[in-house]
Amino acid sequence: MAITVHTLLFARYAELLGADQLTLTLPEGIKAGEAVTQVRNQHPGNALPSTVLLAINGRQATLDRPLHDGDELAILPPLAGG
Amino acid sequence: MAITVHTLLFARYAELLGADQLTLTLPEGIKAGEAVTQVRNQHPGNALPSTVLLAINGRQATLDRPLHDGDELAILPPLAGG
Amino acid sequence: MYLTHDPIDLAALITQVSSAEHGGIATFTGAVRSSHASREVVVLSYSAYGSMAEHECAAIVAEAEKKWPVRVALAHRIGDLVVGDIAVAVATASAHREEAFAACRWVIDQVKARVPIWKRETYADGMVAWVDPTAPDGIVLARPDAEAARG
Amino acid sequence: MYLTHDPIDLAALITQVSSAEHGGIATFTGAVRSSHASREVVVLSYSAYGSMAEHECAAIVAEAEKKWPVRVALAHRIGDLVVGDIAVAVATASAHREEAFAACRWVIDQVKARVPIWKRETYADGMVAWVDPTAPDGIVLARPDAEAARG
Repeated sequence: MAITVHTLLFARYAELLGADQLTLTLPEGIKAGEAVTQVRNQHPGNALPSTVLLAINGRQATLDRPLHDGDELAILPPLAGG
Repeated sequence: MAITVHTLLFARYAELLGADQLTLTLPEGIKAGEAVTQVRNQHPGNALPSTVLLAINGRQATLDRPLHDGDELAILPPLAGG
Repeated sequence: MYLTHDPIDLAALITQVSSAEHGGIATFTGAVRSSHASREVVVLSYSAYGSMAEHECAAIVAEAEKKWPVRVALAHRIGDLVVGDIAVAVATASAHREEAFAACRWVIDQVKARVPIWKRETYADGMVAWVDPTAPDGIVLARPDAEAARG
Repeated sequence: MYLTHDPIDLAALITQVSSAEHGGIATFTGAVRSSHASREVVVLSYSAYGSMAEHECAAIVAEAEKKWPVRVALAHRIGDLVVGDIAVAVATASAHREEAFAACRWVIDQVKARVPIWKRETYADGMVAWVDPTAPDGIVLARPDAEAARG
């Protein structure tokens, strides 16, 4: 069964990919890091850096976290607040 | 030869001695600590504490500093600014 | 709400934390500097992952108030700022100055480490860059044709 | 002039140290607290050895500006203050927050250690005491008949 993951891109990553939102259709049980690899493969000319920060549903998450249908996956450039 | 030392008292010490200024006539070469002893002896019922902070001409000074004619000697209670 | 598009009012943050029992108030304000990475900054555009940024700010304030006997106020500005504009402000109030300082310092460090906010600098020479603390000189030049992607 | 009988304006101190190059501003304000030594404070009267206090404040500011790449503003109020009034304020501006915090903390510590200022507290029960950090409970009761000697 496939799941839908709403993916958010910010700042320089939105610029690199020319979009700030992507709707990904992914196999059930896929890990967050694998979803990022899929995004990277879909945009080969504008590759995201090899390491990125992730958040799932608004909380920082590690690459090995499994994704569920309806999750909000955010791919975050290095933080620069303050 | 005698020297004149203008002596300032502040806060609780002014209260203890009932005065915020004293004009002391002292022997030449007297040290600041000896001048304080003289003030203490002149006000036996309202004795200053055994250790006091001193300033001479507006700069902190030690008890062994000699006094000169016209000096301003300040006897300072424990500082409580801020 | 910790993120705001409006100018930050430090006095309001101080009022927010002040009380008769909390005599010591420490604040930190970060304002836009005129130079960064040896370039002259004219505009600094802040963007955020809004919902997560609000959550992280609230968590930082709650954690600080648990770590120290302090009251904490925090605000971070979003949008286009010019040199001298306040981007972030923290106010901490405590009965004792040690705790006010420690909490204030901790909060601003945590904001920089945890809150998903990004900065895009426009320089006097027309160049544009993303601030990236992990990059060798602290910035990554932006693509000049990518105006539409500003977060 | 660092000593003032007028209310302290923190915003003015911040303006005094702000510049396009100094993006990080730390402040500390000390306000009159409602309780001290387990008593309810109603008035806090500050007195000073004015000429020496001005000299020490100027020296502290100059020393801080020598120790760190900062700009420092300092004000201390004198006279009768009530709960909530600001008694002392320090603002330090630097390109980097570490230095702003370090200098701010150092200046307020130095003010407390070096500047000849004294505090006389009047409590809700009518008792009056001198604040004395060297005394066991931080105060020495004043003589009720010694109103004339207030510095």
